[in-house]
Amino acid sequence: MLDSSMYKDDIGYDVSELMEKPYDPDFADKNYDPKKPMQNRLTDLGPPHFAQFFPEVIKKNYGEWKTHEFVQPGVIKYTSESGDVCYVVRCGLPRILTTNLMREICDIADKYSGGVARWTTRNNLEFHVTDEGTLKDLIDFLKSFKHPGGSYKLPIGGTGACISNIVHTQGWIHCHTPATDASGLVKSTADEIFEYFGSHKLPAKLRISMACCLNMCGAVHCSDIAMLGVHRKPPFVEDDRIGSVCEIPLAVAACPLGAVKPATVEIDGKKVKTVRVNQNRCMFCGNCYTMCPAMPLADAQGDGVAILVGGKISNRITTPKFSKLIIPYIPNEPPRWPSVTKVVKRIVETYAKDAHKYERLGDWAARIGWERFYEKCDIPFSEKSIDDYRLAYDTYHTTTQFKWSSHTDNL
Amino acid sequence: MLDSSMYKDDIGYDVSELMEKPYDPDFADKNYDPKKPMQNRLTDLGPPHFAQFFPEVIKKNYGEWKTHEFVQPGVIKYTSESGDVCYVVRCGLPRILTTNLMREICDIADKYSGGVARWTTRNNLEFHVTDEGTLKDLIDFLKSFKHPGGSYKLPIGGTGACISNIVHTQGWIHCHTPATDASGLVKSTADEIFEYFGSHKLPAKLRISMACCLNMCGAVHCSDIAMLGVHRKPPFVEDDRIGSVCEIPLAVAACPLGAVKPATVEIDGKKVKTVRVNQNRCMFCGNCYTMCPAMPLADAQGDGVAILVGGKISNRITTPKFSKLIIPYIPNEPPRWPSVTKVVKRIVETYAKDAHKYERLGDWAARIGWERFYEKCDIPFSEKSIDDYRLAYDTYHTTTQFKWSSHTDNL
Amino acid sequence: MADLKKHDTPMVDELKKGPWTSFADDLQTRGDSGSQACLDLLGQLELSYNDKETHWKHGGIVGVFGYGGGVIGRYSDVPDKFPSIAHFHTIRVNQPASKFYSTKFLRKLCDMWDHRGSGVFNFHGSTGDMVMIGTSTDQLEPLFFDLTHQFDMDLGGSGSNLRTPSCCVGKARCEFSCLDTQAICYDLTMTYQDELHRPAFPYKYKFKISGCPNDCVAAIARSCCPIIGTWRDEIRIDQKAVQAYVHGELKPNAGAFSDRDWGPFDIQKEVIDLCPTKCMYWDGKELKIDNRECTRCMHCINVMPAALRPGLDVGATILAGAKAPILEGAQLATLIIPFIKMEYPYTELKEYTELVWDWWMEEGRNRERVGELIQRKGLPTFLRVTKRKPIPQMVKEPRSNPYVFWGEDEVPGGWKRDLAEFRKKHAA
Amino acid sequence: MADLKKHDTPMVDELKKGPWTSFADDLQTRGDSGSQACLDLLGQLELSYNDKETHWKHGGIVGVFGYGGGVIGRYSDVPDKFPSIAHFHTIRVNQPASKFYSTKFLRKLCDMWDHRGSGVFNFHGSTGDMVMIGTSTDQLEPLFFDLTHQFDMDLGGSGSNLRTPSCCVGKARCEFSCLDTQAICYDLTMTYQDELHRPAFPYKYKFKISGCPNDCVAAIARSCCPIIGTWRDEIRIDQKAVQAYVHGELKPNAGAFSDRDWGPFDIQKEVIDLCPTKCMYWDGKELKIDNRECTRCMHCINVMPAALRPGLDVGATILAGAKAPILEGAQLATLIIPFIKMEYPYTELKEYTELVWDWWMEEGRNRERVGELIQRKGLPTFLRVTKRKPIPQMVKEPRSNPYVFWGEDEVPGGWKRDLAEFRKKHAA
Ligand code: SRM
Ligand code: SRM
Ligand code: SRM
Ligand code: SRM
Ligand code: SF4
Ligand code: SF4
Ligand code: SF4
Ligand code: SF4
Ligand code: SF4
Ligand code: SF4
Ligand code: SF4
Ligand code: SF4
Repeated sequence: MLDSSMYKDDIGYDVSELMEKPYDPDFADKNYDPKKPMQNRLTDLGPPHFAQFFPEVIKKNYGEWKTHEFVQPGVIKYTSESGDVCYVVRCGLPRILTTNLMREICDIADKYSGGVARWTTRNNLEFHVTDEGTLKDLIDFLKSFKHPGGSYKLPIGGTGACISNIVHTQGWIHCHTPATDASGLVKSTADEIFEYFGSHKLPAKLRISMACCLNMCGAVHCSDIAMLGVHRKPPFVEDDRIGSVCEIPLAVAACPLGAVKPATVEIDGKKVKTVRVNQNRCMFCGNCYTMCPAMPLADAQGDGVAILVGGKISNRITTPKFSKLIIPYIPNEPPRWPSVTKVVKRIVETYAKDAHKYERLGDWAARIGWERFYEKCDIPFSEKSIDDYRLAYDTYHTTTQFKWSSHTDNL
Repeated sequence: MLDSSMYKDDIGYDVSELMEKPYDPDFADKNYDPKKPMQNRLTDLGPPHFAQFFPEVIKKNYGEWKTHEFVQPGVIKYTSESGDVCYVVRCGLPRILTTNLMREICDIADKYSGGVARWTTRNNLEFHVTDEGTLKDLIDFLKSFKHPGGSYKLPIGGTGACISNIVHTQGWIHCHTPATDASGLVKSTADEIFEYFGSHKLPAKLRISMACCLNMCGAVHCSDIAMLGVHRKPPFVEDDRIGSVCEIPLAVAACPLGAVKPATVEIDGKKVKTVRVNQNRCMFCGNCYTMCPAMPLADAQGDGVAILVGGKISNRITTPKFSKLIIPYIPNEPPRWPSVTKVVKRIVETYAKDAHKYERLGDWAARIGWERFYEKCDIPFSEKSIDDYRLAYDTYHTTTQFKWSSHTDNL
Repeated sequence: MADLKKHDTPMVDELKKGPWTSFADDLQTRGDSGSQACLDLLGQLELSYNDKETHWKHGGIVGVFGYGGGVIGRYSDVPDKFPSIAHFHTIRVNQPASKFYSTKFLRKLCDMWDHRGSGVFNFHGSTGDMVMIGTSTDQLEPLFFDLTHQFDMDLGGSGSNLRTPSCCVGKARCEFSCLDTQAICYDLTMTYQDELHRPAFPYKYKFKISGCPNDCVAAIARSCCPIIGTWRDEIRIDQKAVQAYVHGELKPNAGAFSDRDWGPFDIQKEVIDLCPTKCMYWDGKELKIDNRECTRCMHCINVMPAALRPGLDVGATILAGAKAPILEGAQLATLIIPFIKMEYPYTELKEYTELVWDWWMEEGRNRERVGELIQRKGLPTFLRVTKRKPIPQMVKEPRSNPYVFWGEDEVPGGWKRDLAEFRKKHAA
Repeated sequence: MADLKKHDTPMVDELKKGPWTSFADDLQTRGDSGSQACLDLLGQLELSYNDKETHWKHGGIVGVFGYGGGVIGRYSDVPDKFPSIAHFHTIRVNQPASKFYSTKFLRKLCDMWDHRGSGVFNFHGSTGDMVMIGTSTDQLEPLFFDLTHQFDMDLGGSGSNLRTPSCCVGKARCEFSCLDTQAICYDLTMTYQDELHRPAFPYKYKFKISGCPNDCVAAIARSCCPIIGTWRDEIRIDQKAVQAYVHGELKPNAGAFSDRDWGPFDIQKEVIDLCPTKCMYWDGKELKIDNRECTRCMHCINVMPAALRPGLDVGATILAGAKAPILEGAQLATLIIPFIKMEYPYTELKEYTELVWDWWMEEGRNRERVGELIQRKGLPTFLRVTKRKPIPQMVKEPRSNPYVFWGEDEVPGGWKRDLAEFRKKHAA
């Protein structure tokens, strides 16, 4: 059913020959001449064609799949019109991984899944097998495949009514703008809700995401539960440096609230162009710092984590939704962020107990009412959860319909 | 149950003595001296106390009413805890009425309802009677009480699942900013949907409102169906007059889109301060004219009527809702506005046929989907119905959930 | 009488036809019986029907001594053709709460209005006033004198002041009412006479009072301060009457659907399933309500008024800031106080109101409604100035953007930072 | 190996505990087996855990010749303490669509990355790239040379250009897919190599492709141009299989709820009643769907995948403008093209795309996303420039404000008016 013949001339259509050759560490040094960068240069190749990496059963049954079934949490059985069957074993994986673990993954794939591994859109790893015997062996193997510290290297799960892999961003391990760490916070949270990764006991899928700053590299803005790194101090300005490392007009234009204004100061008797920040107008978005390295915001006391809930992506039953900010700030508590993980777990458990089957977290909250959500999850309501940005009015309650709750009990 | 004793000293607490005295046309001329305006002056009296006008049965049963029942369209029977009964006969009335009709109303009230008449919040008239015989006589009388042209002076209806009185504004009969007439358009529409005023055959209450300009003096912005006078030409500027009749800074500030800018022109060799309108930015709201008489917008070719639907006020089942603009413009066609009344009737009839019991028009449209609403009501969809004002984004469709309709049939 | 000048009004005459009560016929009759103003009004309307444009000038400023509102100036822009309506000002007269009138009062009013004006009413204006349209400037003071001395009446609001409060019929007749709507309306009107008559606000301010969430005076859409009745305890249930509905002895919704065959009443479908919170249960014998989950939408009570009634611990929900579109777009009012006991002299409400006014007079721009100011400054600011604790009931849902403002005092260490210290840890 | 410098990392070590796969343990193991970069990375992370601040400098601009993206510069701000990660740049490598890999490829990639970088991956980045974190500036050109010559691979996007497109697993494995998601992803990536590698846009632009409305690649939240599979005809029903679900022979939702006792499957409650459009009917024997009312939400199909399948007349719904919050607040994508056939070479989609780009490059401000430009200029303008007919499917509901813009050509007589004529009719 898949016709890729029109791409035959693409250089990446078939890379099998290349892959047979081992990596040559000297190749570039021998063939690349920095003085003549265009010599022998290949550009705009694009990625290799996907189909060549498909397992055989997928090549054969592409577009012919008929149905699927979860054999157990983490294991999906696909059946084709042709009668062919393909089992998928899904495993958790941290996005940050080394060549060590990658090579081990290759070993497993070679042994059990025909030399193919796949990553999902949430950074889980998938092995495809076609017979039940291999399936069982693979599962058995993975159950005992552990890091020295005792954690499962490749925990099985992430299917059905579960919490799948927590998608996240770079954090202190690699980015320059984070207000919190990503990998550490996510590992801590995943440990806390681990039982929900490898089981099918939630009312629906529950997606947790994490982003380390307001840039939100991911779908944090539409997740059932999101952890978001937030700054709370305005940028300071390095007058002596800004002129040489930033374009001042760009720094000024960067601020969505116009809080950054050009200014001139005297340094050692010399007039120097710089900017000033109207701190009362700043909402700590960090966009000025993105544009200008001389305006850092990061601050141990200011930074921390906000919690958002109730977003979703799928169009199933209800339409996609934004996550809503329910806790504006929790301090950073490395390495285990206990306050964050505790509240996340509480939300998950309250939802698990209270929601209807098929009901996503945000739909549950909307059905019971947000006053009831706060009450049930025992989360204090903060003024900061009341919108006061551009489309704020649309979130105000313009009805007499509301529920009595702990918030009104002592009026 | 009603204790008004604290208002005993208010001058309006009991006006009965005053009402016994006939109106003295010479009183003011005799007692008011324009040169001494403060002499004998009474100010800040406020309105008379309401309770003194209540019919006896209401005075007695205030706060004790137990239940009600519609004896027939336009007639409500209220029963009190005390066992007392009060029948209300509700009649349509144009808001614009003369002392002639008013005196006739008084005659009727004197004869049938103990000398009391009441107006509802939608400008209907109500007579209160306590026995069935009088009730019957009153109804019989009203059925034959007609204007020379044949219209019912006081048509009975406006209760239950009906179209009650069309609330409206001043129009060409009295206001300075209208883009259409009020009374004529409303009379024409009321004639067209007359059968729904005196019957209980709709799925729910259906409220029609009318406002003659974007000031929307009424609840047009939250009505099941609204007719709204709209301008479509930018104001022109009377350079020779503006300086003397307007405060130029106020005219400039009036424009929500900043389309009005101060300007200077030469008239007869003299430099004159005036304003200029950036016509491409104007959205014809008329606010500049409200502030400045030298910037008229009214124009026979430009003005007309927009139709909005789907608003509501009550908190019943669903929360209050804004009306949505579904037809941006229909030309003014006095005296009968056939294009407007035709489409209003079509919407009413489609709704009547299709909606569920208890379902308001806007809830129906939301349930079937707006694409289906347009299709069923046979109304062409206009680009102008897509919001592009401040909170526009919140009305965009951010899902793959939509229905196939006539709009997609020929994609 | 003999010199009545009739105009040829073929288009307006069309409006005498049809079943709905004809304002044109009424005006005509009044004109024929002696009012030149009515005839001229019809004539000018005919001209507007020809021109498709209004023939009223932009209103001039007229009024009565010491008041800043209550009268709207109005002049014809074709006074030569229609001299008797050359001046045609509007008088807004403050109606009695919920609009019951004795015929004695009405007749006397007619006498005065025929004497001092056109004899044409607008009964009532959208805000709620008894509106009299059509008099001349020289009649204004005598008319006001008449009103106050011969009627104990007063003008209503116009301009940048408190507007005439209005209310639903409430306990006078309606079994649903959780408030003495008229009493509240009267008391607010009397308490704030000064604010009503002497413009001191940035723009208009409106109170409207509905006895229950059906909101028959459309407060939530049209007033800066909707006061809407509600209850805190349990919906009262008469189980026998419920049975009577179920067995067809009582008509659902008091007979509001009588002219169509909707089939026999089905309590499950028509009540239980339509309850927005699904907090009702029916086992064929007994109706149960989980009142803590009820949002008091009134649906079940509306459908079975003889069986269900609001609770007894009643009060009001206070919202803020409804308005028509000009300038920023229309607003429905936002929930501010979920529940407030409404007992004379309504001190809590008045304290709240005065906080709102103080802030608005301080911060509001010229012609900026309270609702717009709340939008511009943000609901959190409004809550701070009115000393209300933020609670989730105020929002449909929590914010989805992460753009939170923090105050310097909320963040440990404040906003002073030591650049040198920072750079010691972090090379640039 | 002998000179590996280990850091004391008590806090990071805590993250080796617990059941979830530990990145710290993996880094440690790799470090212990010879990578100083991994050890330094752990050391710097420990320092961040102490300081609660990042220790990466603001990224400098680095790259490979002729490309404007694909590499993100990164430098430690404590290079003296952690010299092996002083430079620690990111390479974004364009992944094969839907992310299947042969172990041959992966092993070879490991060889290269151990040789030319830190040996640390981010597999995959949020956009979809194979991300390799940690190399120095001098390695960039050789690395690119290796990638192209030894792998036939190329860099992904970064900067103001097209970003690496990505897609769900689609027809490769999923029976719901209405699109050849990978084929579309591949074709767009290949067609727009220039746009991907050479920044010419005001800001980033993202394509994501999901085979059905479940949207497993989160296109609707994260891409400027979500391409989401749908169908125009009827949901295919296997009535026998429906019976099998009803009788408990097949597990609802393919067994996705297996670890909890939700009671026996109830088709009425779990499917019919949850259908958002209530367009399904079940009489105990046959399942019927009124397909014209169906919004293809996927719920019924998800619950009974062995009985229900999307139709056969398949294509895509195209939306526009999703993005993260910076600057104007997050956006979900707006529906623009309800249905488009998706057949090679996807001409209609490409024509549309190029209209979007042309307009955006003309009108967009620096760092203004397409979604923000649509908000700023209004959806009607966007429809005009992309030549799409406005249809009600594009909006949740029609506008509620009356602030309509009319063009001069739309209004008879235009905007020239004759003041003198006007005043002849209307005295001032
Ligand atoms: C493998 C993957 C696609 C890929 O290209 O990688 C995938 C695969 C499947 N998805 Fe998905 N989805 C995948 C990410 C997503 C995402 C995106 C995300 O999470 O970032 C979504 C949107 C989530 C959201 O709404 O927030 C998603 C929403 C769904 C849904 C709708 C669930 C709902 O209740 O709203 C279904 C239907 C269902 O679960 O019955 C679905 C169904 C499926 C099915 C059953 C489709 C099929 O027949 O193959 C697959 C197995 C589901 C399972 O594991 O429970 N898939 N699915 C992704 C696995 C991610 C992971 O490792 O956890
Ligand atoms: C007389 C009046 C109050 C007054 O102070 O004047 C009134 C009186 C009653 N209303 Fe009302 N409503 C009155 C204006 C309103 C308005 C305001 C408006 O239309 O401008 C509304 C809000 C309309 C909206 O939502 O757009 C209103 C929404 C209701 C509702 C909710 C209806 C719904 O389905 O949403 C009920 C409940 C019902 O009808 O079952 C109700 C119920 C009632 C009851 C049954 C209350 C009672 O027990 O007395 C009264 C008779 C209803 C009837 O005639 O069907 N009343 N009612 C008003 C009559 C207006 C008229 O002449 O037509
Ligand atoms: C008479 C009345 C209409 C009617 O036919 O009933 C009326 C008539 C006028 N209104 Fe109004 N408004 C009337 C109730 C309303 C209402 C309804 C209400 O109060 O419940 C509203 C909408 C609710 C609100 O306040 O938002 C209303 C919203 C406006 C606005 C827009 C205000 C805004 O903030 O958006 C204006 C414009 C202005 O104030 O400049 C306005 C302005 C006017 C002016 C003064 C015209 C002007 O541009 O200055 C009109 C005078 C006409 C005349 O010839 O007398 N009128 N006006 C109503 C007052 C009668 C009364 O006192 O009972
Ligand atoms: C690597 C990655 C995060 C990750 O851990 O996976 C990433 C990392 C960065 N993103 Fe991102 N973004 C990444 C996917 C995203 C996504 C998700 C997506 O593409 O699906 C988003 C949200 C969707 C969207 O485009 O709106 C995203 C929204 C942003 C934004 C905000 C853009 C906006 O319009 O709101 C910025 C700010 C900027 O561009 O200046 C940003 C900026 C950045 C920068 C370049 C930091 C900066 O301020 O310049 C980060 C570089 C970190 C580093 O050290 O490499 N990143 N970024 C993702 C790219 C990997 C890949 O190519 O696969
Ligand atoms: S979310 Fe912010 S801090 Fe995290 S990777 Fe993206 S840009 Fe960097
Ligand atoms: S952090 Fe954001 S709001 Fe604050 S100054 Fe910088 S750009 Fe402006
Ligand atoms: S809606 Fe406009 S034209 Fe009509 S009465 Fe009000 S202000 Fe005048
Ligand atoms: S009509 Fe409105 S938009 Fe146009 S110039 Fe006047 S105030 Fe501005
Ligand atoms: S608002 Fe409530 S209390 Fe007032 S009249 Fe209407 S139904 Fe009765
Ligand atoms: S008042 Fe409304 S929410 Fe409360 S029980 Fe009745 S129907 Fe349900
Ligand atoms: S988006 Fe649809 S087609 Fe693609 S993997 Fe998910 S369920 Fe399958
Ligand atoms: S796909 Fe969704 S809308 Fe369509 S029939 Fe199934 S459940 Fe209903």
